[in-house]
Amino acid sequence: MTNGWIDMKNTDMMLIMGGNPAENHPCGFKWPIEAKRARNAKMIVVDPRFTRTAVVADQFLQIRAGTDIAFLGGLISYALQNNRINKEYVVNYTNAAFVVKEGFKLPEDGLYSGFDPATQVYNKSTWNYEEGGNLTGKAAAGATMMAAAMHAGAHPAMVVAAAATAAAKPGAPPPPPMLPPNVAYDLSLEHPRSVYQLLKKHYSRYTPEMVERITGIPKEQFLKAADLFTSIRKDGDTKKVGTIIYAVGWTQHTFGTQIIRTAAMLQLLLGNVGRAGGGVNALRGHANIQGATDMAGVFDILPGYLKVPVPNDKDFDTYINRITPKAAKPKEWDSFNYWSNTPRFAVSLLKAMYGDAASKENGWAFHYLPKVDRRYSVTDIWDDMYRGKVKGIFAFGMNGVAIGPNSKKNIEALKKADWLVVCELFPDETSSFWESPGITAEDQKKINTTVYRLPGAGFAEKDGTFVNSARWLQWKNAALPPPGEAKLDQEILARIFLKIRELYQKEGGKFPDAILKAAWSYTNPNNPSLVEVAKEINGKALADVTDEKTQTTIKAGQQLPGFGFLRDDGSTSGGNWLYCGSWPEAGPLMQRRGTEDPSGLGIYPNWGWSWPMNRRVMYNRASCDVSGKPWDPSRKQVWWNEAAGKWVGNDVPDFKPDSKPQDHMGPFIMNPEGVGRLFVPLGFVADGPFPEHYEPFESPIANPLHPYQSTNPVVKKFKTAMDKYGTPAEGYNVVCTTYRLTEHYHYWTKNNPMNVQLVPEPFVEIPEELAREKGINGGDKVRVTSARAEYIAKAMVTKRIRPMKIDGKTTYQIGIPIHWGYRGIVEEEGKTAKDLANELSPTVIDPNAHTPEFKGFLVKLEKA
Amino acid sequence: MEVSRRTFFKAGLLGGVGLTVFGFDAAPLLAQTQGLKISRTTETRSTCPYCSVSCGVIIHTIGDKAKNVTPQVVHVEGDPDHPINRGTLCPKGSSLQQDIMNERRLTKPQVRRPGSTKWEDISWDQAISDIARLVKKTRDDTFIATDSEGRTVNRLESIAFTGGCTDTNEFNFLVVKTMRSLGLTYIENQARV
Amino acid sequence: MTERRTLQTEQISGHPGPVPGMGMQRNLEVCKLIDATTCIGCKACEVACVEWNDLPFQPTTFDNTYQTMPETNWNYWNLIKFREHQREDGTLMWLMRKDQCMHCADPGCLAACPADGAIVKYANGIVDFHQENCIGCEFCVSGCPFNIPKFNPATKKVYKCTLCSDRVGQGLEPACIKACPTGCLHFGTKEDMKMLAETRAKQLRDVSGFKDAGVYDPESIGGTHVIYVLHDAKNPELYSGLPKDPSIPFAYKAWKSIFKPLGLIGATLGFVGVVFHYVFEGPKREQPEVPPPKPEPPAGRKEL
Amino acid sequence: MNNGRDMTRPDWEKRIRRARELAAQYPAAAEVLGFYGEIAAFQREIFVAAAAENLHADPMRPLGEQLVRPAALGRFPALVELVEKKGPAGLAQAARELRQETPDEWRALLIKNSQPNGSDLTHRFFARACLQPMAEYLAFDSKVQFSGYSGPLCPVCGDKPQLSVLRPEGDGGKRSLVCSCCATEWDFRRILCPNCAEEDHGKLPRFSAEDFPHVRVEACETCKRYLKSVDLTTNGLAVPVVDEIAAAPLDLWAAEHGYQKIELNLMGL
Repeated sequence: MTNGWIDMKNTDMMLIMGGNPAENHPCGFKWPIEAKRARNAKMIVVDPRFTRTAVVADQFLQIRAGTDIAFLGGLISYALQNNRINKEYVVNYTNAAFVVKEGFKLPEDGLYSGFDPATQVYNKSTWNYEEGGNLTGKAAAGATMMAAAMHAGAHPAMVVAAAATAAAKPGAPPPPPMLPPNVAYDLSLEHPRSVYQLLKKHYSRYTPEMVERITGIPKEQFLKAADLFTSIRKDGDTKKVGTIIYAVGWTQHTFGTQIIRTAAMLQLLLGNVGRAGGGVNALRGHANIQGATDMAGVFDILPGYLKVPVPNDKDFDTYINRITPKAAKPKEWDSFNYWSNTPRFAVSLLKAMYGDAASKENGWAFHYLPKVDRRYSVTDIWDDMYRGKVKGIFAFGMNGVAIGPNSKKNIEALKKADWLVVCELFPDETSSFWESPGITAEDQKKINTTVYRLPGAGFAEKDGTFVNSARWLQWKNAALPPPGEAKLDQEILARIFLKIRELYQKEGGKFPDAILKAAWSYTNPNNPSLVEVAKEINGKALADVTDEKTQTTIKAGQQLPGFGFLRDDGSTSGGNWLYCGSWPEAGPLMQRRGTEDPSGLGIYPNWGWSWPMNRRVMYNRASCDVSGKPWDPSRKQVWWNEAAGKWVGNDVPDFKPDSKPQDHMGPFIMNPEGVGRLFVPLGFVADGPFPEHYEPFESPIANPLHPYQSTNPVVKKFKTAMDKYGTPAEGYNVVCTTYRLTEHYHYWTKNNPMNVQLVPEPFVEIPEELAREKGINGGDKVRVTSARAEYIAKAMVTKRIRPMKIDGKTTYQIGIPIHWGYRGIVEEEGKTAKDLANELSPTVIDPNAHTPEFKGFLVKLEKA
Repeated sequence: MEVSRRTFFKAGLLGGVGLTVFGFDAAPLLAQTQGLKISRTTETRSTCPYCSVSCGVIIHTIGDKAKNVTPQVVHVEGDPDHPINRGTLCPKGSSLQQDIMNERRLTKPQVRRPGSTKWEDISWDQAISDIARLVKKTRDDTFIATDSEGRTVNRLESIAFTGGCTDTNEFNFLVVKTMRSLGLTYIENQARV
Repeated sequence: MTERRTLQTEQISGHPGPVPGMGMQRNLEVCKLIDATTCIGCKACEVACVEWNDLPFQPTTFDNTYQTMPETNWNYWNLIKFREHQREDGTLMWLMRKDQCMHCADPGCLAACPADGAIVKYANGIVDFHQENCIGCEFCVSGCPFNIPKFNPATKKVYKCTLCSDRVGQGLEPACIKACPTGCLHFGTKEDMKMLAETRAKQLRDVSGFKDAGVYDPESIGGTHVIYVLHDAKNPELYSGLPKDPSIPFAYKAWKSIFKPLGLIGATLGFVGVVFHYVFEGPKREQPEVPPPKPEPPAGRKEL
Repeated sequence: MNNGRDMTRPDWEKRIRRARELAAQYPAAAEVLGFYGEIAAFQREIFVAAAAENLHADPMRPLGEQLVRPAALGRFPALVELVEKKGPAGLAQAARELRQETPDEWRALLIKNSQPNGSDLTHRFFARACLQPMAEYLAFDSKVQFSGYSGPLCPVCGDKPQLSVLRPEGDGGKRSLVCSCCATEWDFRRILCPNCAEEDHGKLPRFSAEDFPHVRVEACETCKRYLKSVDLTTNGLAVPVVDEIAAAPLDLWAAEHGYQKIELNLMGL
């Protein structure tokens, strides 16, 4: 979230879409309800089903799963055409005024400029800004051409690129194009290639009629919702504020990242980002997946969202030059470009990982890190295991078989693996894959996978930090030891690692360096104290470090007070720059439990600690107008204090504290432009600078915008015999979506009698009309079939999902809660079919976030 | 009832000033005191492991650590101080005690051998030695130091690590440290999906 | 249960003589307010009820609904009922109503009950079953306009929500109230809850466009001590069959009238009960503990 | 939402009544509770007089310095007489001695003991019995805003807490502390020692006994101090200051186990 749970009480308008917080976050949902009760805030809920959240909505719209971009694009178009935007915000805090490179083409046919059909990737060189400074008032086409031509010869980015190419050895690919340092811009927003004009043109195709054809939302309903949501900017009002709240209903698509971008763009246009009661707020579904992402539990980043090294990074300097952005902005504006500090973050990380073995001489042990130049996402793991490439897998709390997608493929993959090590609390589907339904004793004898099932520790038994969706780090204490012989996860991991290290020490082996040199100076190496690890993550000074401006010195050995003290010369170490400041010398801030909220805005600055540097609302400079005054004086986040010459506030300013408003530094300090990106240049997203509606990979219709490029052109499907995809022509014509229930938690509470009592059995939610058509009554057993598998459960016949007219065709949607499998209380009593919902879901993933499309795939439905 | 002089003295000294100095009749109170069955409860601040709201909970355990008694969870209370949940819990949070004290919990390391049709108990030492040996063999068989273009890649694509949603930050850092050092590229987490 | 004795009894089922203590003291009536318009059906209240009352696990079966079971049960006293409703304008509502004993001012169960002391109504409005006196005739089941009392074939007794009379007797709010994460449940005096409910209903009418929003507190049975805020108070039946004008079967009314005068005679005998603590913050009254069957002098300590 | 505990007008009747009820329920504490009831009735008079005289505190000066006023001092002889008649032997003896003293000496006694840590425990009793209701009235009257305050000392008069209270908040019990001088109640978070700010849950044991289901000893292993808490989520009928006295055996148990109370209650327990 850019904002936080309690902050939702400050809003005037909520769009809840792709998430069902009443169902999945009941205690957090008290804050949207508080906004309704105390501020008369409005709530719009858009979902394929009438959900528990919809129950308290002011307006509910039923949408076809996977058509969110069409809906949000329609909202953008509505806001632009009806002047329901915050113009001052848009001009100054977004790249709306920036001029885009000649040759950039919008996807009228479904493709942006630069697509190579052979490789199915884009050449993104035209997805860039024009070089050239202030073009305001020179909007005539001729002038534009002139300006472009004038600068073409002396394009600094090209000069840099050319130099780099010359230096590189022959055969190496040319370095990627860079952002121009002096961006061309037109503050009148009239330049035909200004981001604003392109945006307007792009989304002008998303008419209410088109929205209706694609999403199934009747035009009148759409217009009512569009009017309501944008009403906060009616008649030039800049005081009111609206929030957008979403969850995996947006991420689990083959264009999930782009849905979220569309929402962010809408919020930028309305000027809602950075403000109390505003923002783009990912609910997230689990206790510490925010933390797991921050800490790089995923293949494509290192802790603190540093980019992973690629094979072309022949040494540390090459790597760091590649990943450190240079400011790219109008010359007259300022940009903090916080990522320019990347070298400090990266060197400190390597010092934390390898200690003394990381030195300037060996490029900070850069080559100890594996180089990553392709996708290694979770779906790829199972694919590569199925293909025999992945031989062994650790599953520490992730039930990969149940999570899918295409669970049967994952089971088949595990049969081919040499070994599987599961650390879990309860018997789970993954460790029991070899005894899953349909596998006989004879079959089991042919499965040669060795499976270790290790009893781990539950939440109450371990200390350490969780990060909630509001970026709050909260330390928790262990209340009791794990039961029986169960052990703490870190002890299990440490002992395995140290045993491996011992084997390499004794016997040698392939590239043992990193294994032998990994810093492991914990007091109890076999069971590292998480206190020590947390301090290691925060970082400490290895030599005395002095901040030039404040003349504060952190002595060697002391904990660092914040990431401003991280150095790129090896004098500091720190496992994650984002968490630097969470455990300074004074003690652990994430253990704080201060209950004060002086501003009344729900900031609670002394409760836990939120990254970055305890800022509770990100980009909060944008909560003020250009002169530094809050848009709404009654909801003041931060403001410019002229007398003190700095930014002050109820929250920690997410900004360069002494940057005067006149300097015009952009509030979006993590972008080299300093402003929010309505247009994403270069390759920061794989599928286009503006989000475009593409159909889900399995879709009942051809894309009404461009039937010949129906789905996302850069999605790659998997190609084993088990990766099957259905089409309407084959009879798969029902749209299926998956989700969770408030009474259950993932594949976990099926072990708790209370939760089992509340919802005992798997079911499928089916529209009444479809049920009638198929002769299905509520409670009947139904068979749901996708191209991958069959799923049997009881029918819940409901009015809450209605047939929809999609592009003129009646289309049905059904829904399946995911909570059951083949291990659990009712499963083991033989009361369910022991199917996994994710046996149905397809192996196809988002090109940016690599999240599978669990929502909106095609199935057939019949009475079983 | 006989009240020991020692008890009386100490009580007078430290807590029961009113008894001695003010002159109340101490005998009945001391008698009741001696009959008290005192239980010691520890309250531990924790965070609900389910969704991402991070409701604060206070776990009440009884059992005296000093006396080497394994604590038992007697109550899980919504943390009234927590600014987000303010003491409330959802139906999952309300039944957390069942999650902690659950007879279905795994309590012993087990192994299922190739071709076997059953789980066997195994000692921790044995399990860890076996796993380390498997990792080393797989790694040594498949480690890639340089790719086909001769670039240093130092990677291991044949072993994957998948982490869960209640793994702590600190554990996750240890995962990064150990698994990247082994060369793993397949490091993934519930966070992906 | 000793806690129950701290509540003053007002009516006793099948009781041949006067009701001890009746009328000696004006007790404040308690009330549970359920705002059905902010309920999200999360069932935290169901869990709290089961846990507080230590109700045994009940295996359930899927029944084409999100509802835990079709009706409340002898071991499941608090049930959120889910009902899908399509309005005339085509929009859908998913109506969630927390179902439990309504604690009627004029309780049909009590009127119907022939067993002395099996059902009592306390002066604060709580209607409570005393299973030790229950003869298992199930007349109460047919006397209830809300289908609440449920028979346990094993014990041959009838059970239902007690409004946590044990907790209320200890000055606490019912277990379900404290469990609600969205704050749609409130507990207090009938007067306060009525006011709160009306304020909310007005907000729904004025701001949220529910022109028929209102409070459910049916007069036909003298009101209830569980009241609802409904989006559509004109059609309570929409909320899983909440009766518009609930009534007690005539036969039971007639029966009851025989005993009524006796009850009034009882008013002259002295008995002082307890007002639960929740309303202590308001008017204060004297309240020594008195077990209902054993009369004691009124102690005469009515201060203020 | 307001974090500060709203000051409700002190309810002396409730305290007196509760003392009587608890005396019946806990015979061991009957003598102490009986005497407390007498003192509370006396205190009510001072509170009522302060209200009738429309007294106010000067917000710029410490409250503790403003307590010795005629409404209290004038009733000191009545207190002495009451204690002499109804008090336990030790206090009664002290009362007899005090009766011989002059009003100036009484004033001096009150002033000396109106500050924390007055040395003579018996004199301190007399001072607190006489000045507490004045402090309570002035604190109530001052309407000091302490919303959001969560420190260990009283936000109104700066004195130490004497007991803690758990009040319902959602499913849990929110803790507040009650001032030993002016009875102001303010929020104080759980699992935190009000004496030494220890936060390690392992060092903050809570001791309870079946005899007192709603009262427990909240101890700190670090500073060896404790307070008793009255849990209104377990018993909503409890009147914290009175129930705390009734659970005196827990104080004796705590004393025997080496814990010292942060501040004794009026009855010296």
